[in-house]
Amino acid sequence: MKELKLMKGNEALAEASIRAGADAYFGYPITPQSEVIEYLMFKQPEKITGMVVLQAESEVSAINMVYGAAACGKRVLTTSSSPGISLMQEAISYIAGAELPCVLANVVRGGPGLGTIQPSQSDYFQSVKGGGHGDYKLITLAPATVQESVDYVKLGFELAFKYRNPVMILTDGIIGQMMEKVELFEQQPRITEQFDWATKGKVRGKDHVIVTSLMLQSEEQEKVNLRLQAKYREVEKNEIRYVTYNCDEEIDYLMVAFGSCARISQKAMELARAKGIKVGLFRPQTLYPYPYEAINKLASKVKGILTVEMNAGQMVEDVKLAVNGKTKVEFYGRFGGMIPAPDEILNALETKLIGG
Amino acid sequence: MKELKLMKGNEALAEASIRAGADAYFGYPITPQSEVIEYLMFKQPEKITGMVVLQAESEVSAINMVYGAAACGKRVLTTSSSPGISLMQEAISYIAGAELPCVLANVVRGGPGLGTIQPSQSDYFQSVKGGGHGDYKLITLAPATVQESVDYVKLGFELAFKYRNPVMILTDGIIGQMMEKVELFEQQPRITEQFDWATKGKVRGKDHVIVTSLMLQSEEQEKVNLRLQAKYREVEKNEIRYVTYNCDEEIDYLMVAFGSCARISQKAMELARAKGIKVGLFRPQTLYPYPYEAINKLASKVKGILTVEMNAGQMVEDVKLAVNGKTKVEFYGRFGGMIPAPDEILNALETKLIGG
Amino acid sequence: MAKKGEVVIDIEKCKGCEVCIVSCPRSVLALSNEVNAKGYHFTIKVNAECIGCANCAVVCPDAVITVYREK
Amino acid sequence: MAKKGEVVIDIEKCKGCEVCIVSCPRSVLALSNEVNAKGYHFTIKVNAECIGCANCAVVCPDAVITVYREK
Amino acid sequence: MSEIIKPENIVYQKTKVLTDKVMHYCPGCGHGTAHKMLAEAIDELDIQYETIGVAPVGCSVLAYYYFDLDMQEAAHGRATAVATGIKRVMPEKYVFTYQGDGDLAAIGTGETIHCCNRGENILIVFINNGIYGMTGGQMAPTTLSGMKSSTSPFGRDTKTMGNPLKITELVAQLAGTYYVTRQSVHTPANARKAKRALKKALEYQKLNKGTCFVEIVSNCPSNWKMTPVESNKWMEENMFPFYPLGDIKVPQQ
Amino acid sequence: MSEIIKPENIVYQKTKVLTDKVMHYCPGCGHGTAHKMLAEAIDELDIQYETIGVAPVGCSVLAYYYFDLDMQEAAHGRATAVATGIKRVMPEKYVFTYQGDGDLAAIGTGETIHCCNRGENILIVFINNGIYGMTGGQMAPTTLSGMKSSTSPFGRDTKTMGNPLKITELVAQLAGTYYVTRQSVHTPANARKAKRALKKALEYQKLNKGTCFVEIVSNCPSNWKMTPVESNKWMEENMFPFYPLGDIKVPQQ
Amino acid sequence: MTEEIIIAGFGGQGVLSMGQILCYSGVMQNKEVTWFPSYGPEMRGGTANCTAIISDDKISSPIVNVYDTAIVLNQPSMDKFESKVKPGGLLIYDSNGITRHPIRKDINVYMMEASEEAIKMNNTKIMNMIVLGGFLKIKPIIELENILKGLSKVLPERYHRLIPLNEQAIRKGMEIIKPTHLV
Amino acid sequence: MTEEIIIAGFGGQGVLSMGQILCYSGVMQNKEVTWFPSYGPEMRGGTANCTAIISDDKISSPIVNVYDTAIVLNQPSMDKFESKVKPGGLLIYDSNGITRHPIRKDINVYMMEASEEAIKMNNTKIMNMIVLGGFLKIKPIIELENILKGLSKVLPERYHRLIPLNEQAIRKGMEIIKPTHLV
Ligand SMILES: Cc1ncc(C[n+]2csc(CCOP(=O)(O)OP(=O)(O)O)c2C)c(N)n1
Ligand SMILES: Cc1ncc(C[n+]2csc(CCOP(=O)(O)OP(=O)(O)O)c2C)c(N)n1
Ligand code: SF4
Ligand code: SF4
Ligand code: SF4
Ligand code: SF4
Ligand code: SF4
Ligand code: SF4
Ligand SMILES: [Mg+2]
Ligand SMILES: [Mg+2]
Repeated sequence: MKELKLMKGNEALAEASIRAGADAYFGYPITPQSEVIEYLMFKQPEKITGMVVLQAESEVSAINMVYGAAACGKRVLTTSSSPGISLMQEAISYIAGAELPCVLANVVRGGPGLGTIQPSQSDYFQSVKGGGHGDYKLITLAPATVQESVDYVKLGFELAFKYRNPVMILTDGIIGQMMEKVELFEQQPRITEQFDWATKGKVRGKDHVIVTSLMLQSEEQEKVNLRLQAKYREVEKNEIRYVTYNCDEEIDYLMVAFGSCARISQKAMELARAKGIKVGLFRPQTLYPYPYEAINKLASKVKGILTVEMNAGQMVEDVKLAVNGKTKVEFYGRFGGMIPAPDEILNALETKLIGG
Repeated sequence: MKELKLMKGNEALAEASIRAGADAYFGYPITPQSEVIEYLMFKQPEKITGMVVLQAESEVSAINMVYGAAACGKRVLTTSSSPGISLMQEAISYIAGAELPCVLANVVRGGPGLGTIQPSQSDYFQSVKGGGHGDYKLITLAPATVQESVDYVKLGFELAFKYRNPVMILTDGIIGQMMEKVELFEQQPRITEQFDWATKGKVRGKDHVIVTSLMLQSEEQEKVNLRLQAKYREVEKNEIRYVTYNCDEEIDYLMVAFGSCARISQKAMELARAKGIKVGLFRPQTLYPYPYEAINKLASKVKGILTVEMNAGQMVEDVKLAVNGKTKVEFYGRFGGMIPAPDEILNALETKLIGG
Repeated sequence: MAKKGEVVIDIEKCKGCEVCIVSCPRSVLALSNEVNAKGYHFTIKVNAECIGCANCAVVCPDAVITVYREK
Repeated sequence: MAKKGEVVIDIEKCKGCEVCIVSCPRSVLALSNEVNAKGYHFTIKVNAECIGCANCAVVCPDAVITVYREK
Repeated sequence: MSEIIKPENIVYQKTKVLTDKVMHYCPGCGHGTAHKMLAEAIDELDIQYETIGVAPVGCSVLAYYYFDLDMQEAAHGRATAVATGIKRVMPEKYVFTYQGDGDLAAIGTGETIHCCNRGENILIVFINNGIYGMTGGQMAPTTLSGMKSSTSPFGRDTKTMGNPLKITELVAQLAGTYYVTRQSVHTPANARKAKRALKKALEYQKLNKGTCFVEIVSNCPSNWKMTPVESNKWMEENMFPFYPLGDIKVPQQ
Repeated sequence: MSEIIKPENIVYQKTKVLTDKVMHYCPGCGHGTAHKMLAEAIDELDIQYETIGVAPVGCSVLAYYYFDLDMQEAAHGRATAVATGIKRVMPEKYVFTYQGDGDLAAIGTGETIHCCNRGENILIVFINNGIYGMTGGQMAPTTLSGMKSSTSPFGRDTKTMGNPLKITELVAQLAGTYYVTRQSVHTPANARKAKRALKKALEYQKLNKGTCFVEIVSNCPSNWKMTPVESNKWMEENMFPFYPLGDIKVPQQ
Repeated sequence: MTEEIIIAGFGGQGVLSMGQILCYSGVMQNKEVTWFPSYGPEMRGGTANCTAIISDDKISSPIVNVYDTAIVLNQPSMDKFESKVKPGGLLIYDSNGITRHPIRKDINVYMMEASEEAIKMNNTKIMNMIVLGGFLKIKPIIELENILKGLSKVLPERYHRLIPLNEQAIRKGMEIIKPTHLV
Repeated sequence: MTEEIIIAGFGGQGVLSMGQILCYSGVMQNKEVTWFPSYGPEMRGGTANCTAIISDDKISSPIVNVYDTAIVLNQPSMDKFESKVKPGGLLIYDSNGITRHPIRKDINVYMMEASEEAIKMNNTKIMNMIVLGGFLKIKPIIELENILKGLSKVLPERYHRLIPLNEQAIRKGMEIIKPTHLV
């Protein structure tokens, strides 16, 4: 049964994991996302769906627990925030290399280092280019509402199992801490399928299952890499998701922004349009795979693009790669936990693109 | 006194660290770079220059020892290979955030996961875009010879202290394991300077020194970020280094490659030129800061560019950003520890660029 | 008889935790009804029994008490 | 008297470590002069004293010895 | 004003090794007292200018504002590795870490054990308040069985959540530790004793004796959801029986 | 051919829980024997189809090729965390890790301690050969004082390089461990004893008793630079005095 | 209708829950709502605030830099937010502890003696409800009935017996609010 | 002059040091050199090889896919590298353990009974030096005098007494090498 609730982003994400039929959550507290594990510990899903919730002794341990449970063919997730996600990079690379499905969420805070606990988007590169070693990709979903935080948990598990690939929900302290109306999807059953690739105790008459990312021979390792690359091309073909605002009309300018920052940019767009500026907004919902083509198409019809981010300019590189010289691309950002105000963005639009 | 020697890349790097007047090395064994710590332990520099060498219990511990010693204003380094470097990402972000100088070397092997121990360049993104959280940059040097492995240790410390920023030497199993002639620079004295920013025991009459990357207030954290960004602009202005081969002549095609892969590409270039193909080679020595402008200029005069890498295509994004649509950019790569052969590259040049 | 003592409390820094109060062997201290600028009820002296033992000051987490004792 | 035993050694898998040899209570085993395809001198029986105690097989790291004993 | 109040009569005042910054700790939090005892020990040994401290990630993350000492902030759990780095390049300085139970005994377990096992010649000050204070009261490795926290809202269930960890007893087993003791700072007598322990540890460091480890069992009124005075009482009744005060490893003469 | 050689006379043969793959271990390496004892224990308990193993990063990284069991490769040091993940979602399976001393007692110290402290209901098999075998003979946490390795080429100097670590004695202190023992597999008698210990541990797992920890002191002929037979002798003379064989924690009845 | 509100004061004064009650009530009245708090250690003993937005339409940004209404319960918040009220907007503040009263002339300012009133009602905890009542008097964007429904969502079950007291406080606030400056 | 050589065999046969000696000697003779080994666990009990390049000019790639000379000391290496010799190039192999002899007709092939010869000389360790001698006979790119200097670099001081024996082995190799097929 669907339910309409007013919920905090972090708690909604936690609730969504129970409803998505997750088998286990392993995590370690860190602001601004500790509500996820607190909510789960309070809800005791073990008694409802049998979902296991465990506080690990560190993020390194948590993500390796995720690896172990995911390799059993279970729906597993962990959540953390920037420094904790950095600690997980080795294991994330292992998970990608061993082709295990799981959902991760990074409720990003300002960095680098211990930084601030305030919202930021400065882990974009880490998530979409590769924070860990080797050629791998995380399917990266960027929710802009509490509703999407919920929906992307479900979608995340679907994609994770469809491609046997880790999925990152790249969100931030704004989405994690804010309350909004949210429609909760119905309780999903937990997985009963016994996957061929999963360790579950050797099946009589079949080969024993080995989960590994090691290939002593380069020839073998290259094959693994080729298989991964082929999979990524599939993901790029099938899974690009984005929303446009006013982009079907005649527009002179385009803004590109993701997550919470896209909502602030939307407000800036409203202010700009009220002033007669013909501007649209493009919001990628998947950061990997990135909607290069869709942006490239829009680039042909505008005089310039403003990328707005809560960082020092990361996604702007992908926007430039998409645009490939077709129109000028400017950037406006605030960082270190600072949140740009709608009128600042409007101002940047006017000075960097229109005036500039 | 300068010395000419035939040395393994890893051992040469280790020797260079002693001669550069390093104060400490902290590390953990991992193939293909364990010779660094083995060489140092055998050489016992503690008895020569007083340099400390310590085997830590993990890469996480090693890099945090680097943090502590670097914050005392000392010349400190660590080395590792891909999975080990992934484990260091949190601390690297801390080091960048606290603006500490140090030299790191990643002798890259094939990933993702445990992967292979064979050479690879698949940690390019991690090093130049950001493996850790937050907006920071590692000055990234890519040696292509054993000689450069030696020289970049010295250069690395110079840049690290000039900008108070971590410097990454991004090398690989080829450079680490091969032997070549190398001219060793003279023994440098260890640092005696007492830096204002370093913890060394409070100085009477001065404020106590605090080394941190934490700013509770976003406003303060943004200031830190602005300072970092300003520093990075300086680095981008002053420190770009690259080598071109045959690029001053009329050329129809350009290859871009770094590190060991550039040497193989050079051989491919020789083969191509022997066949009458007018092709040049561009080898970035700094991967951050990246020579966008120099490549952009060359882009105007060629019919196409082939980027060659020992990965699935990472630096090619920077080449495209540099070219900004001016000419076509193709990619050829081998991965998972496979090394492209010169004639394969020649073939890619012919089919992807010339034929294509 | 014990020597006479005195305490001086930096009431603006006091957080009203009462740890000093329960540590005083002479019940010299108590919380005020008033609050300081940070909104805390602060510690005050309520009698002159102080012997300068410094117990209160030693346990004060915020180091806001200075203790005097006649020589 | 002890029962009679026999061992069968998979000489192609033997690595010639001699751990079995030193474990045999009857000195049944010794290294051959020949090498197998992997270049290892392998273990062979040098007498018929085997009592089928399985000591050699138990310690063989490569599990290359099968032991028989008459019932 | 009483005539007793004159400089020459001062018998106790804030040590100069603490700065004048107002500490951000909650009212009655033992962190403040522990800071003070450590600062006084450093003051009394007159080593303020020769000491380098390492702050953890935890409520005491800002300790570097309060100690008038050169200090470094370490990543969560890594203070002992950071201190190792410092001590190895500056062996003539006094080096200490100050760490909470989450920092030292959860995420930092490996670093703690190996630092002690190497016998790094430093002082480790370990504040055990049985909770993650800074992040809002989650379960720590040292949280008692049955004790409530925001991640054990119905009490720690040792069956699924693990057992309270006596890491101090563990490090006492290691060859590298020289002096290991468990103290508290919640009463004047205990605070004075804790200071003596801290001083002793620093003196041993001077003598190159190896790792000294001083646990301070402490309170967290905010997350235990008690007044400071209640929290100290609760600590005596509940924490001390499981974490008994006293020396655990003392130098053999 | 002797008439004794017929199927009904077989008293010992390779267990079916080992595959037919030729192990990559060096001649005489204890890893092979340890694998065999564990496989036989699993075979004798008839739980091959209910067991999930975790391989470490170390010489035994390819253990998953040799055990005919569903197995996972863990990142270096993280096998116990991986096993925790497995056991928590598949509590009805038997779960074990197989780890070297570098893996379990250096980089994995935190995971080891906390897994044992939670009393995860798994078996940890710990191969202590005092060296990093796989990477070419660097010093391990368990390397003996004065022992040579490629990173202690003049012998381990405990002053600067730390002390050999008895992690087994540490985990025995933790409330979560149920059965902790130290064995070897270098002689027939020891190997048989080790198998009994492994079997016991798996039986306790069936009974949900918590973590069982079986250390096997082993050799590394290649990196100790000895013949296998010499290495076993050296082990008896040098390793056993410091790492004495025997039970360290046994269930209280 | 879109109402963008900042509520700011000391931690413990109930500013976060005041915002939540407004939002829950908004949901009861079929409005779109967003609530965003300041969060984390900065709150320890310091100031707290939240932004509540209530609208008939989908809300784009949950964070704004100028507000229709600022509800201010201490001096630091006054210093920070007086300037952020839109011209013609509303500033409501509790007089307790305010040393520098608002000076802007282009906004409507209401002062309340809510803390005092709460003491009179023998429960300092309901100060925030009194202020909420004042706000609702000036901007009746949500009906009282829905506010009470909202309250029952925010309050844990075991405190539901306090709902009548809260209602009383809201009514008291409606009664006592008075303008000090109107545009 | 540029000579690109692959030397391959079992671990323990001294293929890596053979390449190193060549390179050290090259340095003595003022040549440019590179040496690149196969490395890591794959070597455990398995095969080993190294690429040595000796040139009058700067060397671009230390890794090539076809060779001027292949020196092959076991069957797996023969299987892998016979095809990688440049047409007209050189293949030298030790006969011991070779079950499938080379079949290419476009290259020069020399077989040596170096292992046997080493047994005769009572030191199986010098097999590689005998082969090296053979190579130097066919391609005298480095003078013997410089080879001996190179040897003294590769051998630890305490083994310098073995240099005469090595020289003997090299000379023996020069003596016994014989072609089995010439282009
Ligand atoms: C890598 C990482 N993980 C998690 C956190 C979040 N975090 C900050 S402090 C803390 C725990 C603090 O508890 P404790 O060490 O007991 O100190 P206390 O606050 O109780 O004094 C945590 C989990 C972080 N900052 N970094
Ligand atoms: C993160 C990381 N660090 C280091 C390594 C390199 N490495 C592989 S195995 C190993 C040590 C193995 O020693 P041990 O655990 O004792 O096992 P053994 O080989 O002796 O059986 C190391 C350091 C790695 N693979 N990953
Ligand atoms: S000094 Fe002693 S007697 Fe005086 S107030 Fe403090 S505790 Fe009481
Ligand atoms: S102990 Fe200090 S802070 Fe607490 S009430 Fe007493 S004087 Fe105030
Ligand atoms: S079975 Fe016993 S007696 Fe027979 S060979 Fe083996 S060890 Fe010797
Ligand atoms: S123990 Fe096994 S491998 Fe070793 S020599 Fe004996 S049969 Fe061969
Ligand atoms: S949260 Fe707890 S530990 Fe932290 S300052 Fe407050 S009382 Fe102290
Ligand atoms: S290196 Fe050592 S531990 Fe590894 S297989 Fe060889 S002998 Fe065994
Ligand atoms: Mg704590
Ligand atoms: Mg080992």
